[in-house]
Amino acid sequence: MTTATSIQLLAPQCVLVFTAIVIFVGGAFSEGRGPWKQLGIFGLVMSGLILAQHQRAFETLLQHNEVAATFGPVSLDLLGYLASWLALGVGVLLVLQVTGTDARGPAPEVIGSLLLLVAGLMLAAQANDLVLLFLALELISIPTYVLLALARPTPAGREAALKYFFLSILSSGLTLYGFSFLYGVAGSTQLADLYSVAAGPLHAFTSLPLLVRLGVLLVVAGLGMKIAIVPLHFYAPDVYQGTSPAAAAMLSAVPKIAGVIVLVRVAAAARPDLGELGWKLMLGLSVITMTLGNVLALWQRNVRRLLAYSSIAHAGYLLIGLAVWLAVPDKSVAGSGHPVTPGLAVSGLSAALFYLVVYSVASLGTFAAIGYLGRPDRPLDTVSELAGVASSHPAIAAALALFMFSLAGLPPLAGFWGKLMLIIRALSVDVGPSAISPGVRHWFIVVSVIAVLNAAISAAYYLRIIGAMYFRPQHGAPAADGGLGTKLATGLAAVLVVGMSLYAGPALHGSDVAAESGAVPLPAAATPRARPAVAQNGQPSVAVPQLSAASR
Amino acid sequence: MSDPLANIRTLLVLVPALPLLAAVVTAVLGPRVLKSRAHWPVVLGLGLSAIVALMLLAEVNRHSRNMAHDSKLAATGHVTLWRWTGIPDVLATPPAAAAAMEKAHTTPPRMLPFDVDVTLRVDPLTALMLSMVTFVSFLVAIYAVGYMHGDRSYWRFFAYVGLFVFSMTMLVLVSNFLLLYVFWEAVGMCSYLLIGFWYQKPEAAAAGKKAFLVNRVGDFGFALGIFLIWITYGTLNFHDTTLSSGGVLPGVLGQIRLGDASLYVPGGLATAICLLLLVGACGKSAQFPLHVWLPDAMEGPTPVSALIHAATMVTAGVYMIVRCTPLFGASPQAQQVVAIIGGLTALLAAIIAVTQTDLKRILAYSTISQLGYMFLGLGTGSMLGISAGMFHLLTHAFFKALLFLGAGSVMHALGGVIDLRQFSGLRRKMPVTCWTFLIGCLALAGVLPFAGFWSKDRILAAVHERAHAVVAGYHSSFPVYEWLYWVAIGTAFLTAFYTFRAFFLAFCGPERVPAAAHPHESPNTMTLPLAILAAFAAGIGLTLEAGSWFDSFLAESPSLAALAAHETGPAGSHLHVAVLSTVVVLIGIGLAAFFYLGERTQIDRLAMWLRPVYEASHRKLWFDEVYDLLIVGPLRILAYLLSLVDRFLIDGLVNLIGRLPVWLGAVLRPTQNGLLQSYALAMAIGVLVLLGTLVLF
Amino acid sequence: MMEFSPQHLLLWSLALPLIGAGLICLLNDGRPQRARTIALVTTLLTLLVAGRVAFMFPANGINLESTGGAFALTDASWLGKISGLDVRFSVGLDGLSVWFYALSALLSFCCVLLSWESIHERPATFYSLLLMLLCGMMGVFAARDILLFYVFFEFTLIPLYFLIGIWGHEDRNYAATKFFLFTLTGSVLTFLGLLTVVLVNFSHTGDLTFSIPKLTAALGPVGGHPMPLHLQLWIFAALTAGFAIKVPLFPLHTWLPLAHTQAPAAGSVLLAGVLLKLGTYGFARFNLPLAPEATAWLLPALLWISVAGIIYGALVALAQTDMKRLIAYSSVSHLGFCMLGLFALTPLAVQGGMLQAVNHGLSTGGLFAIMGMIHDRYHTREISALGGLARRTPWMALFMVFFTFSSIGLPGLNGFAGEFLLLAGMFQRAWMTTGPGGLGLKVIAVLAVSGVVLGAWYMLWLVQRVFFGPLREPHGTGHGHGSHDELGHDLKQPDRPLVRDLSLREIGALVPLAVFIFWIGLCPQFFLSRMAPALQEATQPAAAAWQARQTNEAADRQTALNPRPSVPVVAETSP
Amino acid sequence: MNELGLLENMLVVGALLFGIGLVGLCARRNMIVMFLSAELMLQGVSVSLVGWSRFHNDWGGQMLVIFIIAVAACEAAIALALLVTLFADRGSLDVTLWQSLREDNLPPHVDIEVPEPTDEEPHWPTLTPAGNQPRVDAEKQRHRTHV
Repeated sequence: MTTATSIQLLAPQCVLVFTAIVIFVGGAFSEGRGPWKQLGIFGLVMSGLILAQHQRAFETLLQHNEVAATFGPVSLDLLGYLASWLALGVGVLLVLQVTGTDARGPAPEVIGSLLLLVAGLMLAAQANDLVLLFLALELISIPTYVLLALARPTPAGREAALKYFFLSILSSGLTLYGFSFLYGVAGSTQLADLYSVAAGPLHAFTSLPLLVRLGVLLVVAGLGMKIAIVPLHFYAPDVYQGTSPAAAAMLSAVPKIAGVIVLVRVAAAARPDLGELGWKLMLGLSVITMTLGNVLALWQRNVRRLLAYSSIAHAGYLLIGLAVWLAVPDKSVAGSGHPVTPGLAVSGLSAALFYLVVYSVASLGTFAAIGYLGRPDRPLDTVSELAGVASSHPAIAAALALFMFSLAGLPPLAGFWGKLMLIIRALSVDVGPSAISPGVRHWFIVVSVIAVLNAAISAAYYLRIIGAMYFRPQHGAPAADGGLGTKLATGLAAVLVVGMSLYAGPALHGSDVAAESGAVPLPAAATPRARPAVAQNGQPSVAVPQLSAASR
Repeated sequence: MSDPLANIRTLLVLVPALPLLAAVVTAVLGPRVLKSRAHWPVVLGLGLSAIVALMLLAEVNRHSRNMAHDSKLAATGHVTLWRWTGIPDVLATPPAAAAAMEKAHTTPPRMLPFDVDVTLRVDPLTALMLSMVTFVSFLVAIYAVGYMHGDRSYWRFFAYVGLFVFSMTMLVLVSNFLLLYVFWEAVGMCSYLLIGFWYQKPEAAAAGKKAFLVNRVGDFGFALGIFLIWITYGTLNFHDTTLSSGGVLPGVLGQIRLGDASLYVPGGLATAICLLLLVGACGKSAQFPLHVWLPDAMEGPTPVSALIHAATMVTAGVYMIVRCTPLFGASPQAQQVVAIIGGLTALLAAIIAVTQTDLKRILAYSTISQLGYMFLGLGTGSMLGISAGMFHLLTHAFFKALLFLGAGSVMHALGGVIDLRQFSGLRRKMPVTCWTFLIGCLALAGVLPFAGFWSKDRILAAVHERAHAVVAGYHSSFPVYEWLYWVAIGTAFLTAFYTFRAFFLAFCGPERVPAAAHPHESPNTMTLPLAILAAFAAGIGLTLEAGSWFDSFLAESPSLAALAAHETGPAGSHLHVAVLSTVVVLIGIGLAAFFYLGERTQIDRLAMWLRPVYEASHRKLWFDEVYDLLIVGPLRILAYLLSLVDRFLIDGLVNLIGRLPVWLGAVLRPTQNGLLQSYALAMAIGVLVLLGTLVLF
Repeated sequence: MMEFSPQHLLLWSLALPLIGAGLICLLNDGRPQRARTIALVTTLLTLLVAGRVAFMFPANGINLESTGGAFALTDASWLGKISGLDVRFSVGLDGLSVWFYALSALLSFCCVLLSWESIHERPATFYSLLLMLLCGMMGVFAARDILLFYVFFEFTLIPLYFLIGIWGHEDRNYAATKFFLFTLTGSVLTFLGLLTVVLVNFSHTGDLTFSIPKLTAALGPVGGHPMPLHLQLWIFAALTAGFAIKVPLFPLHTWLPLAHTQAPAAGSVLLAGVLLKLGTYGFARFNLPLAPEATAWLLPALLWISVAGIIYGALVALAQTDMKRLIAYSSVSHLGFCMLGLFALTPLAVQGGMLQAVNHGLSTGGLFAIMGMIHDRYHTREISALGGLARRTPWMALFMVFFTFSSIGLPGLNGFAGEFLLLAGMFQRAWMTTGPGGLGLKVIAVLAVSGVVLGAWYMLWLVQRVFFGPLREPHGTGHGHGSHDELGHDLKQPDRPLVRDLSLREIGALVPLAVFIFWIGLCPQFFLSRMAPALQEATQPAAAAWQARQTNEAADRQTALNPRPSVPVVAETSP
Repeated sequence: MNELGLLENMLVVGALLFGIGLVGLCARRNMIVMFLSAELMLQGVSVSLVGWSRFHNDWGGQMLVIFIIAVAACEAAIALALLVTLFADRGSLDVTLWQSLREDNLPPHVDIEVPEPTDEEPHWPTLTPAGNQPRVDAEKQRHRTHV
């Protein structure tokens, strides 16, 4: 496997980056608003086509019945592959619904940074190396700063950009610090090495597991800001309120997906050392996040601020899936001696991924609808402005109601299937056959009850939006000229949600397979690790320290 | 004749079918087609039904002797129309049922089914009641043609009457406690509709509601009784039925159980059952605790009062107790209570009737009093007493209907005025009504040749005999029946007094008429029934008493057969009772004449002298006020309080829980204060806390 | 293509409403005429199909053993087999659900007729929501798979939320939201209870099945291995949270009067007629068979709550000034009767209870229909504003008296059939239990029978107050829909157009209900025989558990009385 | 110094730098200083990374450091661009100006300005003027107050 193949693997990202560059440069020089949106879509489509080529690479891979293969820092596995498709989907929805700050349409830089974002997300999905992970995260963060700065020229927009910028730097600092510890333990930036070290026989008896836990914890903290978990959620309400609906849509989807995928990669690699900390941390965070998100959302009058809190709440539900995944011992962990039924071991992760997909689509749809109902220069702010929309724009109102009911988790919509998968997996940890110590710990039953009650609380504020639209008489028609793009995006998202509601089979299967490959740490890198050459002057450049040798 | 009872079965079904058919035809064709001729279907239907009933009476008379002894023959007398419910193995076989089954050589199964078939049976008791009900209804229907002439919803009245007669006939015919309860309430519903016939009159609507609710209270007791019977005897059917798993399930009043008195559960359970049945009977026959609805029921049109609240419905209670004689036989205490209730009601009603000024109210209280007499008769528990009660029921039906119809024709003549203070001396203007009314009064008071004397005398005799005979094994310390005998005599005096007071006030004295009215004799459609009823009121007592056919015929009905066989002793001479009662009645009439003929001054002085008693009696012993004070009032207040509890306490609690998340939100809101650096600080602290967890796990 | 096997008919009955709703949305031209005709045709067709299936149901459960007691069973995989989860679309009727299934079709047909002229704004949405609600209701009763049951159970919330919220009366927004959240909170807990049951079965038998018959068999005392008592109690509590709110059991009923007073006529008819039965159906379908020991353990408490509901509902109804609110509280009382019957666990009481649930649907459905008609004419629900309407609208008075008699349980009509059976069954239960518990049950039985009297009181008070007595109409209103009335001039207000009596359409809405009321009243056996086997199967375990508790308690009392060292009683181990 | 001691020192220095950066970010009100302290955190991480790399005798860590520096550069560019627009808008780099987006029932956070330690104006007792006034030169008078 030569570096050529790793470049070839990154082809879709390259196409996106190249299109972004063309848009940036073209935009800089041409005065009028060029066909940047169409170009953006074209770039995404091309990248999709190339990604489809990878399908063949999989066939070859699957003949040797390997789940995944790594080529240097880049890996080729189902989680990465499906996550890339998700990234492209999200990208299309975002590019469609982004509107400029005035009638002339979106600035080229906004489209360009969106493309870069998507490229960063795809990179994060396929990265297998700490460096590349860091690069991918930054490739997502930096265009986000540009996007937020350009989204709304008002003081509020700038304040939002400012807040996101500083808190994002803080979080990437934390992530990096976590990476440094992981690197310290693994001895190499490859995740596979981290896993082989962590899973090593003697490893458990040294002080290194503490370091691994510290590293993972810092990574969780860093990524927490992206997924909007409680202690790091503070930016979300203010930034969502400040920016335009399209930017808020991007914030609610892309960083969340990236954060979850990177977290899965790192956690899979560092899993043997995590022990109880892993799922207890996740459970604790999920309970606090859910409750705070739902409870504060009840107070909000601004629509986007309300949706921010709802995104925090949904992050809480996600964590339950991850907690279940970390709680149920992986079958490959030697010595756990617990027969684990095939489906359930990895099912927590699949439930979380499926929930993530359903949430992203519904959230993007919601923001597209709100974008459509407002004017480019003055987006729709308070819930009461939604009054009477059902009579003036029945289609959009119906779509918005659909998204609200799906987010609230009401059957028969997709949100319900997401919550069902989460809850049934969570309960199966305590009640099902794989119950580790049945009857002793009822953590997951308690959390399920809290999650279910939170769903009921969330229904309250989703109902407020639906109530405003359908029950209140209309005063002052909302100037719904968000443009064709937002309407298309809403329609597309609605179709996706209805599709997943009526026949959730394929989506569920996809998330299952992705979870299958994501849970297993990637195989060791094919290429030999870069080794510093022995210093010419005959002295071993560095006496290999006694500690790490012992641990090898 | 291959099947001796074949035509009994056809007649039996025909009796209720005709009024039902008439009612349906009137209801469907009434408003548009028949309009003023809407009475024809019902009158015809009732007439035919009366004839069929009489034919049925004749048939039963012919076969009753051998039906009583040959159970298989009696069984063929049943007609099963359809199966109401049939739920298999519902109740574990109770001991009483098991014992009866052994007697009938069938092995008792572990679980009994709950089978209820709509079965009609006929025996002398039923035949008697049928003929009385249908005949009186027929006469009242004819009378109503005149009385209700020109009413806006003429057809509706006749439809209701048809429905009522159907329900009453079915009540008497059915052979199952549950169906008895069904038609018990159906009759109550018809009385509700008929009392509230002029629904625009608020008093009528309220009276209808009151009647139904008081009946419902009675039915509450009746239902409890039925459940208890079902639990103890395993079945609700009167007659014996065959189980699906083979073998015979002996009915509560079936041949098997009647044959051997020991099969009836004695003791506390029997008393409980009988007392509950008594509550039902009191509700329906307006006895002491539940009698308040009958006087108000006079708001309905007078034919209704005559038909329902004199002759037929109110006697349902008496019929039920007679039907359940074996049950009552098992608990002497219950029979004693029946007697006491009867005696007490008779006395109280008579006292109230004395001072009433409204003619219909007087007749209503008189009905309650006479029903009290019947209950008293049944309470003696002897065959003599029971047949006396039934005999009184029969005669009472005729003369009370006569009196009510008489009052009706007075109202008809005077344009709806019935208050005795506003008119008098109608004898010249309404001779027929006057004389028929007089005959009715004589019968009611119990003067010698008239019907009332014979039946009331029988009851007094039965009570007298019961007072002196010591029933084996049961001797109550307090001479109850002694006291009841003297109460009965006192009531007879009062009855005579208020009857003739009403007659003298209405028909004698100077002719005085309310302003707008111009009195005239009622049309012959009204006077004809009066005349017929008068003839019956005069003659029936004598005819039945002479041939003593009545006792023997009644004794052949299964429920009473055992009792009759048991008491074969010669009927003691009751001459002294007859003499005493006649003397008392004559004194009553004399006093009434003294006070109310000629100028009526002495009565005012007497009223002044007995002021408290007069006030009590005039105010109907304050029953309504007491009930409002003790029951209706508190319940309304409780209802209001509960509605407040519901709106504030429970709803408040629910809203409180609803607001919990919002309060939690309010607590957490200040964390989001907008300053970038406080966020950074909070994140830093959050991360430190997370690191803290490292130490724990 | 149209096949007439029960399976196809059942599927068609579920699909028709959705097709109808789709058609209405497509052909929507803003005017009510087209929408309501499509709705009428759809509901009529659904009623015919549903009726056909219901009446094909074999009496006494003959030859239903093969399909696990389900009739017209269709079992297809829905979400495919994903990581061990086998969610199936299995739909079929059994004794418990066949009459509720038919009842919802019947009431929906009446509702369309009811709201023919009273719906003016957005008629297309109204009728399509009504049809979606119909599909949801029928789906709940036909579901044989727990998840499908729960999906339909919640799916009925959305249309009703909009029905109350958009076409309701003055305080509709609050009422709709309270109704939605109150019921949702309860039902999410039920969701948890149901999933726990599935997983416990999974841990025992290893196959993750959601099908109801399999689960009841696996967790039932006979054959399967029942759950330990403490787990059963937890599951009973979770399931009761949702179902108790739906049946408004006593303390959780405060949403019902509010929802009823604010809902439009069609909404409150369906809400009272069918949606309250979801709770009763849920108890009979899940609580009793799956947690028999827990039911036995909680029996006295449940009976006390039911009887409290009866008396409390009746009394509070007495103090109401708003007609619909009064009937709502009467529903609380009636459902108290049904639950009393269900929890008495004797065969008679259980069949009486479920029959009474069907009866309540018919009689209260009729009553709310009439309330709707009064509201169409006088735009008020205040009892004090109305009086002597029989003078103005005799036909409406006739139907009102008829439905009142049916609801207070007048013999000969359906109310009596159900009530008598369930009270007899309760009596049997009370008199069969010896020991201290018996006295409590006896008191409950007597109180329940007294509920019948209270029931008659407030209903007759309402009828007398509104329909009889002198004519009194709210001033200024009383304008009928017809421009002129052929009944002749109006006495007091010659210039005001007269209020019209029931039109043929309105009578057509009420007559089917009356027909069934008579049928159940005169021959309940036809209906009971269909319900009997399934009910017996559902309640038998709980009854046996109660019997076992009784014998144990009796034994304990025995040993407590004479504690001589008797032969150690070998505690029979549960299988 | 053996390898382990060297590593520990490097990690301690890195941690210290990280801590200082974090405190700086949270404490200083000037936005540019905040950005600088954020960069300081990244430097802290770089130091510890180099330590580990040296310890493991592996290039990976240092490779990561180089990427960190590159990324830090991009962030600096964007940070300054953003700060320029913010300064143009509000005329000051104080971060407390930017707190309009918050929960709507909370008052804005106002820093309590520590008052400058001004020595209050000396005032001498003024006698009622008697006799002829001293000739006062305005210029000198003005100068005197500033002493």
